[in-house]
Amino acid sequence: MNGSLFYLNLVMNGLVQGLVIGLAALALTLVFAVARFPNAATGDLMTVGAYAGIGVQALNVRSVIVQGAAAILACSVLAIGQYWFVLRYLRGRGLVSLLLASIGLALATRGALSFFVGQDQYLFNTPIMRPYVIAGLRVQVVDLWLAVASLVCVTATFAMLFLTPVGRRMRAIADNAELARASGIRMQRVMIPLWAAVGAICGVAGMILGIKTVVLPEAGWHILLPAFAAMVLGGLGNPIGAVVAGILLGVVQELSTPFVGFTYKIALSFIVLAVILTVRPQGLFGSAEVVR
Amino acid sequence: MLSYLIAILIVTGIYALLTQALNFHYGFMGLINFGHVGFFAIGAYTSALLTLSGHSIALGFVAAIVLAALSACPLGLLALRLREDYLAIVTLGFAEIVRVVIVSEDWLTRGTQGLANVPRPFASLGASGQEIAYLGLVVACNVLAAALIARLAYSPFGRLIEAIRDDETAISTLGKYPAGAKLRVFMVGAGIAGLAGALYAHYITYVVPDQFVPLVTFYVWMAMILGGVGSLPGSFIGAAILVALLEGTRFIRDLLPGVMEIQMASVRIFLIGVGLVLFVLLRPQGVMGLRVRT
Amino acid sequence: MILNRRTLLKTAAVAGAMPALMRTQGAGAAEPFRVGALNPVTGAGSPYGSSMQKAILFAVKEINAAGGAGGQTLEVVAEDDQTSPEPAVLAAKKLVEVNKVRAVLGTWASGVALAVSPIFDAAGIIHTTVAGTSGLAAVNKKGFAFRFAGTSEGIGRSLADGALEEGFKRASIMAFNNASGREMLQGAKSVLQKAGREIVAEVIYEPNQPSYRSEIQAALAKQPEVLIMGSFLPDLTIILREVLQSGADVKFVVPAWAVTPKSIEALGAATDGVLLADYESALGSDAYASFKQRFKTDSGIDISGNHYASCAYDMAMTLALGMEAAGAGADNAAIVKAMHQISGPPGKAVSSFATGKELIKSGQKINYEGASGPLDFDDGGNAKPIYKLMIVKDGKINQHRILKL
Amino acid sequence: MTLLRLTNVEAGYGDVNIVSGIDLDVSDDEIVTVAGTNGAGKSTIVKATMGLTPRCAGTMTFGGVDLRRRPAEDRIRLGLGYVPQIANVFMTLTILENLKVVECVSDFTARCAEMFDLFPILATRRHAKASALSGGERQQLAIARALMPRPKLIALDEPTAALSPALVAQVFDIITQLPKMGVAVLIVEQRARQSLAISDRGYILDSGRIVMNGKASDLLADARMAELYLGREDEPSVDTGTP
Repeated sequence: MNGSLFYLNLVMNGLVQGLVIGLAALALTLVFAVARFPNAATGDLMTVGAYAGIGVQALNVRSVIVQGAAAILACSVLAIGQYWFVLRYLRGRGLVSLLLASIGLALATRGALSFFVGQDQYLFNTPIMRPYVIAGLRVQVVDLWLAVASLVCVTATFAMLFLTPVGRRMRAIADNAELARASGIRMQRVMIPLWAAVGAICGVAGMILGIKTVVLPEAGWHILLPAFAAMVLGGLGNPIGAVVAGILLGVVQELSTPFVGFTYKIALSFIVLAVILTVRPQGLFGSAEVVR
Repeated sequence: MLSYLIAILIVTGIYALLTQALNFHYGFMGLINFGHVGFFAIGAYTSALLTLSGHSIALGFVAAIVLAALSACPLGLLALRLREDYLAIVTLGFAEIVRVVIVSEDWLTRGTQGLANVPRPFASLGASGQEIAYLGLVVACNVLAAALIARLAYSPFGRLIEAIRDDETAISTLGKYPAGAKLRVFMVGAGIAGLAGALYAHYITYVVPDQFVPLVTFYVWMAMILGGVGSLPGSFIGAAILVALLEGTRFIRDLLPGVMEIQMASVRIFLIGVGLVLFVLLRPQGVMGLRVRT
Repeated sequence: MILNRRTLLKTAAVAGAMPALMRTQGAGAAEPFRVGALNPVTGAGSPYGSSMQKAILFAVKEINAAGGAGGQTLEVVAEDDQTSPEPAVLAAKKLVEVNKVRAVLGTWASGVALAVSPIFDAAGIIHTTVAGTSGLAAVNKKGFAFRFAGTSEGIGRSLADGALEEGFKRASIMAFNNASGREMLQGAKSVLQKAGREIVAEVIYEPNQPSYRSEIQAALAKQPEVLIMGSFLPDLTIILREVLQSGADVKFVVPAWAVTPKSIEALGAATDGVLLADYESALGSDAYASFKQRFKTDSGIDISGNHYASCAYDMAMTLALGMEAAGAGADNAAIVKAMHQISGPPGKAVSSFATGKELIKSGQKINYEGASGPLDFDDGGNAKPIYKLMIVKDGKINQHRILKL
Repeated sequence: MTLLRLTNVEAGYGDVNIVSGIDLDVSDDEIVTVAGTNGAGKSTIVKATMGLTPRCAGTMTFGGVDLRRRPAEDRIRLGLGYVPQIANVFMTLTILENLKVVECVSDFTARCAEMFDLFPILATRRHAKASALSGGERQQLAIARALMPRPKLIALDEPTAALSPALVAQVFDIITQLPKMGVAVLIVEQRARQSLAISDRGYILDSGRIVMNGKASDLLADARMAELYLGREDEPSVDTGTP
């Protein structure tokens, strides 16, 4: 493999990694925009999605679409439940209360899940397909599908945010929660669709993670830290920023591996984050306005 | 039984020290530090490495405090510029960077192999004497840290901190320097966490990067919330409740024939999560907390 | 009491916090021999830990059904070490101090084994582990520790030996970044270097990645014929899939614990030709087949691919046979000595506790051949490392050849 | 007829009361000014009326309905409109979206057209982000947004803060139009002199309490009042933007 092709393939790897991180960051940033806290339960929500897909597979339903639908459904129901029974009561209590409550929800979710599914790994029985080789660049079929799924997810999120009345309300709350209330926007009527959407994204992200890796109770938790980094880098609460930053971090991380090795690449997203925040405290795509 | 109790008390004491430090950061200053385990790890590794290369344990402890405090400096400088939500995640990242450096630099830290046989002090006192003496050391460290924090909190410096927390802009216009104060609080708290790390390394006698994961930070936050934000006695009570929660489930399981440890492990995680949620919901001021500050 | 005992046997979990109560209830019968099961139920070892714990409980059930060992029944106090030293140390202290166990079975991670070993050593408690770290020898001062698996370094050497036997010339090594993975890499490297083979790449990878493509790309950059993997189950599953999907033409030699029938089934025909290195008699032996079948019937768990479950079963069996051979009321030193005797030659090969007990009663020497291998501990308490190579063919794991390491 | 009535209201944040003992009412078709120095608690009165302060005690009725049983987001349904002092539009939404996002607007298209008639500058830039507007344009958008659901009363929190003198006149001009449209107005202003000049009645607030009230013309004529609270006529008022 010649030099430039080697790096091109690394970029490709980074794109795929970044898509997974970016989707998780999208779910994080949606919550952050509207409810103003980093939702640590996002990772475990993804795990639940992956297990829902596995559950459908166990019923001998081979269709990834059906599995994905089950994942979306399970995650949405769970996310709405978490909002309705816990997070709803914490409105206005500040970042730390909400962050801690979401950590609690994450642990409770994982505990309940692993109680029933155990600690053994599960696998999606997706057929192994050979890659397309385009000018030496290996493009894997499964990654193409994953990219399509991610793209659909991102597009649907944006369509919801920018084309629907509920999305407009979400953006209004994200922009100025007090004014939104004074404009008569009822929190509940926005929050339920919001958490449903967050659940749906987590469902898709969980399925993608599950198909690419293996399904274990801690799988989603491990994606949380890089997703946090992407969310911050993208400018908190900025959906486009989150996805772009996720992909960017993925690419930078993989491109760095010939120079820093495979261990430091994990820390790289945070190092990039620290460096960029030193220069731009509001993140790459964050606006300079100071909230609070 | 006694030795087990002492072991529990020692671990509680180490968590109490961490909780005090975090309480100093957050309860007194409002600094959202989600990278506590990073300082803890730096303290643990510093002391372990120094003593393993033949230096005295006392030197190891001092170096642990100093290095952990110094490591807080760049982070503190960055923290001054950032909004609290950014800070939470930047500190989370800091701890992860610390862990990865420890994993990677195996010429120094032996990486994932970990450092075994970290010396225990008081070896001459025999097995049980050693444990009791160690507990004494942990208690002494806690008392010293509490005294230091109380002294700082009730000094003019402490009142400045309170004022900063309540109104940052007002203080800057008064001509004091909240930046310097913030940095000092950050470093003192980090130093105390470093001390906790040293105590931990010399007690468990084995350190490995896997011990220094974000979950530890979350545990300390839990202990602080449980005990009460801003309350020094609360730090001890919170740490005690946390360890009781972590260890107590072992005994609950022993009393429940038919429940396997395999399920209990899940139940334990579940209970910790639910406990955290309930506390945030129902008693945000903690057991000892006076003021609601979340 | 009988009813009570039966319930206990059924669950094999005993109220350890109430040993005094148990004693009064058990008045008249001999006091049970308490054993700790300290396994990685959660954390990195979780794919193996829960089955290990269940295997220990299952073994104890069999032992007690055969009337116990050395005149005593066995009681298990199960704990989760969370694959982390701190909870492990606290659990170890509890087992020793509160539950008064005399043996602790089944630590897995090297870090955990190294952290708890000094506690057990000081208290004179028998400790059986599968941790592969070479550091164990230093903390095994009394000689009460047994290792029921090969050292990680030894597994690494067997992997490389497998690659050599198959005639591969150019190899890359990939290993999980933990103590075990690194020692496997060192072991493999030493064998390849000694044989003068080219190692075209060494890649140490971090766990819990959403993808290992760049790691794989680095390992495959100089077109090796074979990838030697110092891996565990989840990461190897992901890597296998990614390599197969990339269409790269490369063979694999992997530790047998990192592959399960389920993972082979999920990955499909592309796994054909993957080579697995394992203990000589672990798979295919009668002991293994019998244990696998009985355990499946009893607990519904398929231990294929979880070599450590077999090890855990053997730990309880070896301990019990040792107790039986040492006789009633023997102290731990005598039991340890007997454990060495009953697990190695000379003696009549046995694979079940009941048979072994009968033979010991009739005064014969026995040699326990375990579900995990022949055992045959050396003086340091390490199981004898004899390895063999297996190959995946048509979705099945088949015997291939014995490695003469 | 009295539309809004506050009786013995106290409100604040945490343990601190910003205002207390407030008695205030606004009738149909009336412009009422609450004036006072910076930090007197003017904004808090408006926020309490809108249900946006963390703590609030006392009696508040609007059109005979007890306001305190209604959460902030429901008060718009009673006919209460609100223009905050700062951050009074959704900056990241377009002008059209700012109007669209308001709840309980019957016949959006017609109402929107009316607003664009009233504020022609907004019509030309309807697809621009609100952040692209100038201060004066933004104030117009804020008022238009508050008017969308045909409120019976709108409360304006310092509508002319940080505006140039020319724009101040323009905004006051718009405000004087409102009673003709059937909208009562409650203005909180630091530019008390100008604000009182277009008002029917006024309240003077000092350190969280009402110290004076009466007809706007009487207040303006009161010499003591002028010296203490209204400032010299030619003095430009300075506003730091804090409540």
